[in-house]
Amino acid sequence: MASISVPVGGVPTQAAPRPRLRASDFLRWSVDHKIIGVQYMVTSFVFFLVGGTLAMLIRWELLTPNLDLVQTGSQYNSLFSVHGLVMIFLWIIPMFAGFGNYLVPLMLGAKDMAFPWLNAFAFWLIPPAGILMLGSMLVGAPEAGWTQYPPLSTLFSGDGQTLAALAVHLLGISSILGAINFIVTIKNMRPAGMSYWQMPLFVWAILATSIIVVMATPFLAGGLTLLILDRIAGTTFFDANRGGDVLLWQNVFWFYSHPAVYIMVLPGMGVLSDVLTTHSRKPIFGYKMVALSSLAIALVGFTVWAHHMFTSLQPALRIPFMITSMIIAVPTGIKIFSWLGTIWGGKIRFTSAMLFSLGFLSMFVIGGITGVMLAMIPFNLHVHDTYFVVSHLHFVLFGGSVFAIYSGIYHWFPKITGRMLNERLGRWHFVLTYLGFFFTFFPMHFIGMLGMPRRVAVYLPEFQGLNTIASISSFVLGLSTFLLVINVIISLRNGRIAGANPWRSLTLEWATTSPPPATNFIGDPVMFPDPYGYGMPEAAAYLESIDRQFGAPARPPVTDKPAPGVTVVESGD
Amino acid sequence: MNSTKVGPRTVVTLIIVGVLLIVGGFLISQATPLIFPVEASAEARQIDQLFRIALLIGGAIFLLVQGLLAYSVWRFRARAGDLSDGPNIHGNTTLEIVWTAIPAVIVVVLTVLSYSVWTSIQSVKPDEQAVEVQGARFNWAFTYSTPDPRDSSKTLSFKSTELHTYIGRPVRLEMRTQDVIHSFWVPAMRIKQDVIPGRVTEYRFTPVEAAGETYPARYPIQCAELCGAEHGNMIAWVVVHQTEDDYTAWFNQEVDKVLNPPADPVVRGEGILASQVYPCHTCHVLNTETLQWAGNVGPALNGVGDRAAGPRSTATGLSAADYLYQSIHEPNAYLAPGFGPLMPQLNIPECETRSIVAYLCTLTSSGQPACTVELPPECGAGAPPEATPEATAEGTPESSFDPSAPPSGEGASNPTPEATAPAADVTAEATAAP
Amino acid sequence: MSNVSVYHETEAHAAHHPSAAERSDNLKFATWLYLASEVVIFAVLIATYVVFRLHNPEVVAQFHEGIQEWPGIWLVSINTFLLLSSSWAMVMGLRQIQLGNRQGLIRWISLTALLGTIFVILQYVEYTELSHKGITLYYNQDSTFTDYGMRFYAPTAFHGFHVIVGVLWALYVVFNARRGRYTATNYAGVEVFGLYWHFVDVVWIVLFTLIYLV
Amino acid sequence: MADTNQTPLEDRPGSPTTDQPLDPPEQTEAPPVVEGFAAARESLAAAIEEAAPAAHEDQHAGPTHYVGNTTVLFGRVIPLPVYTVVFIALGILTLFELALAEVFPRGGLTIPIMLLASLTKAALVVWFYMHLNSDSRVFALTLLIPVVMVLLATGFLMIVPIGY
Repeated sequence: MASISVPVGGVPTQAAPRPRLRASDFLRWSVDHKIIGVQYMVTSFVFFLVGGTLAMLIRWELLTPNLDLVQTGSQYNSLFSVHGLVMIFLWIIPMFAGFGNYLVPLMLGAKDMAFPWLNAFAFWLIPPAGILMLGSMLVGAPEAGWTQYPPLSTLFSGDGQTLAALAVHLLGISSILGAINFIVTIKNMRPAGMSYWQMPLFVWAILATSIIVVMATPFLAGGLTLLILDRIAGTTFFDANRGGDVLLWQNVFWFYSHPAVYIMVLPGMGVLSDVLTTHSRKPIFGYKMVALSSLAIALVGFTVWAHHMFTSLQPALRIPFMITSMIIAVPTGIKIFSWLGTIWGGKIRFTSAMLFSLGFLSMFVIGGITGVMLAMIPFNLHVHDTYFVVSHLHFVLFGGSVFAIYSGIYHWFPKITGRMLNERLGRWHFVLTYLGFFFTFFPMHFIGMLGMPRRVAVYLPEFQGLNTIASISSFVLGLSTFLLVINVIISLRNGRIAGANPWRSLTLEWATTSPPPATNFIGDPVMFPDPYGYGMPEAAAYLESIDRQFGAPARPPVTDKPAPGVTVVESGD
Repeated sequence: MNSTKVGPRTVVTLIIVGVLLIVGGFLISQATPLIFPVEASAEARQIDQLFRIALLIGGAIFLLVQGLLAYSVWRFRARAGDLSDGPNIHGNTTLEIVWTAIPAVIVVVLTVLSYSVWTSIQSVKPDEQAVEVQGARFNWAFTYSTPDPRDSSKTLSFKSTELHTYIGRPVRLEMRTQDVIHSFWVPAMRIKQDVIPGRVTEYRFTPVEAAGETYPARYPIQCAELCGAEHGNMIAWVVVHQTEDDYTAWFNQEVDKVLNPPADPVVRGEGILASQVYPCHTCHVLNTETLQWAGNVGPALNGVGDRAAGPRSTATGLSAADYLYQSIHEPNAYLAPGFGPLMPQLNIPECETRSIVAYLCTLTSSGQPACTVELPPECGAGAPPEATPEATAEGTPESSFDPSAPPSGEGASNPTPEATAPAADVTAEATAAP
Repeated sequence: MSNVSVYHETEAHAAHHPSAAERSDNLKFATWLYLASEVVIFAVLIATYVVFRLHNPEVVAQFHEGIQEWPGIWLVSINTFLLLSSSWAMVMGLRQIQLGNRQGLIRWISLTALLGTIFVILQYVEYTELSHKGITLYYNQDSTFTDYGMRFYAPTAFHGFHVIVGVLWALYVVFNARRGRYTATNYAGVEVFGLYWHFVDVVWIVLFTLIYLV
Repeated sequence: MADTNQTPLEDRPGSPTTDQPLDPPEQTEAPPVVEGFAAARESLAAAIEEAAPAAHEDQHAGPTHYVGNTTVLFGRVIPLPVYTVVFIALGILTLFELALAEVFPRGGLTIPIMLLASLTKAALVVWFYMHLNSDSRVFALTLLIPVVMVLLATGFLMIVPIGY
């Protein structure tokens, strides 16, 4: 396996000075988008570990059909409620906001976001919201799930529900502010000469995501306002016995939360588009279709919300949502086949970033197929709110988003820190994550179809076998995360010097030192006209000039790859 | 894209791959018996068939994508030392149109199939057996109605914690909830419907004979919508009898119980609680010999007689019996210290409430009843059944019930009917359902 | 390596100073995006009202009859005119600064803030009046308007909150104007406040018709 | 199919690569790569020139059209103090609505007319006071998309019967 084919030459690797940042720079208010980006990423990763711990507790409880780890069903309910809320609102969404913050201005050759102060403000809403969210478990179980369906959430759940709702409210405001910033930056801060069709696909994905955030998140804000009023001000918007309507919440909530699924997965698809092209040394296949399918998904995503309500919506109203939900499979399919077209015929380097992207492709397809199945009303009637759905959403959000995040971390870590992550550890991380993930969640399809509802702490004994497999695999999955943590800690100090452009990528964020200086670029950045122009003669020259100006990567250790200069040219047929 | 022209070799390759994919998808789709519970309803057969088609297509797509991925990874891996780039290919319009069109066609096919199955399973069937379902935290109760054997202008109904039916009889459930959203799901029937506060929802299925099943067959009913702490324990059972006669036998037995309740209100009340048709046991602890409940949302009920006669009576100014009665009928009028207003209005009929109060009065440490309750005459001997304002909307499904069947007055000195109308005021509007 | 040598000096003076025009365009676009999300929040609150109006026309009719007897409708009409006038004052102020007249700007925006303040005060008076009639935010079992109040107060009070924010923002604009921060070519701050204020006005135009008239 | 699609890369002689090892420093003057880079820079410069005027065209430049008592409508300068005229129109429409609601008896069309009047008022404010008539069309789009969306969503909520 040719791991990283980074070129080495006689160019001094430390040619350009790299800014020195101390840890304390990341602990205080800063308006530099790069620092904010790292703040986002580290904060959300901490919450990922918290959410992951909760997940481990959930799986531990489910090892046996009875209550054993937790004392009461309420405790179990608050475990998975907070697990869901943390993973969605404090991990995936802010993590991608972090990637966006770090990368969008760099990819556009801008010096910063359009509104640096607003950017910092949006970030600093997250830590208090996170504290509120975790605190909610202490003051009284928020036991209504992340969907917070009333009347369970309004009349029965503990006081923690109010705190959790407030936390989500804050996080919603944070992501709206962030999204406004992204849209303005992308529209107005592109360098002269970069048209929309020359933006990297990650930027396209962030644009589509931000449009969804601006239009959809306020639905949640409005709904949560009513929910909080119901809990603390004596209103009865969602109390059917006193003039309210419980389906109002479901409609408003899913009007946000279905698009929110795309908020969580579109940036991942953007990461994938960039990683796959770079590491298979081939242009993205069908650039415009990939970019436009993001927008199509964003648009159609607004019309499918009620497929989460196939068992509660009035029967006659279910059909249109089946149709739109089916339609949305088409742009998703375009993306998957375009990615396959991209790697087909390329020169695939099996770097850790690439492995996770390939893992995304292979796992996301399963989530996509079960997604289409779930859109079929008759089948949905059987598996709605069962472990089948749990499995589906984890294939999309873990097999999709989290694999993309891992891939992005391996891909952009050199840019952010100036050092490479350890590839050997990275490969172990991938193998354990891939297997642990698959064997945790794939059996859940069967558990669900056989008759186990989701969100239960006790279940019929016949499901124990499959649940045990899932739980044990989930512990492997949980432990695999620490390989990344260890890798990051080791590599920060001892990682190989990355140089400006270790992956020899053509997008603009690599055309500067690693990490970039405070103003991102030295003088005006020089853009390569085609961000995915791999295989063009000019590209080689462009990449070489980057290495010359900003520093080439250090020579990899001999054990990690074949000796340089030994060229095994493939003979073809 | 390895050949310059679409020659015969390419066509043959494509055909072989296509056939392999379809065969693979078919093999995958044959695994369904392993991953589904028994097919116990006509709807289950249709849905499983639809799922097998979806799994065939999905399996083929799965094999296609994973196959392409595996092949690319193996075939296009960069060989050691090969530092060159891939070809500068930006796309291929034909190919892009193809992979947009094929998924589009597939989803159209699946939509049409789903639509036809959907219209079929939710259509109104002839001669449906109507049963009312009451969901409450955390149990299910089923109410059967039938003409009163002594006065056919009136309706007699009884509650059960099991849903009884028999093979071939279409069932229509009218579902209501007393508190939060529940979801009625019988995995063996493949159908699920939420039970929503403020609404009446419907659930239809037709039990069919399943191979290798022994009858009467029991299938679990799960609550599939998170409803609180005991959500996972909210399980009831569908009992499918093999023949109508078996079913009628069960039904008559239940009617008998209604016609001949125990004369002693204490015994009667204990029986009502033990049957668990009301969800008392999910929230209140009652550790006596016969009733092993475990719940801790509400106050414990052992020793409740002492407390009713003592501190509660002082606090509310009511007699012990009146206090207990109020606690059941207006649960939030006085809250026992340390508990919130969580108890729903259970709409327990008068006679049953009084019987329960009578039983609760006996739960004292000394064993001496803290209070006694006299059942009013209409619950007692020889009185005509309570008038029920409206008959069941769907008429009487139980044509087999013989109104002249003599009540077997076993152990009951006062064989008096106790006609209940638990939801008489809502039965009429249930017909408004589409 | 010549580029490397310029590295430090570039960094030293390269703090990004976008031109006034760029800043104005960024600010305006961001404000429009923010307003787009406000549209959605208000829509949720208004939708709860509209759906209620559709299913319980008799309660709303009763409310309409009620406010004809109480000073209600005239109070609200005065309020509506106040808000319309304040919007007019706002654009007149913007025109003044476009013409380079800073004193004019201060006068008009102060008028805007004043009108907004009176609006809030009158709305408070109206709320007091209505709560005496049994229209309360909480579910009121003792009134015929059991669950009408919450649907009435949620959108109107949320709007009132926006007016209060707008008044504070207007005062901030006046403060900035006195410090000479706006000129005939640099008035993005005023314009952006204007967008917000007019939006609040538009919401009231819709609310007034939907709640008090229809 | 384009030609480039057909040829497997490894079969193409002299296929350009981006992964070729950098030459050692003493050979950096190797002409082909530098020429390639120069070509890239040139095309970039051309692109910049092409796009530059358009990029800053719709920027804000000085006072808008509403100076003094004239306004520009459809490209013509008209002696019309548009802000004040709009204000008067808003007042008249409000009075009209009030009259419909409170003075005249309610008829079949009263409600649609009032809604229409309020929509007109909103449009007047948005169009003239919020300068959508002269500002970027993107702003109009930014407003229009969520408005259409929430109208559809509200419409959906309105057709769902209560207590089906």
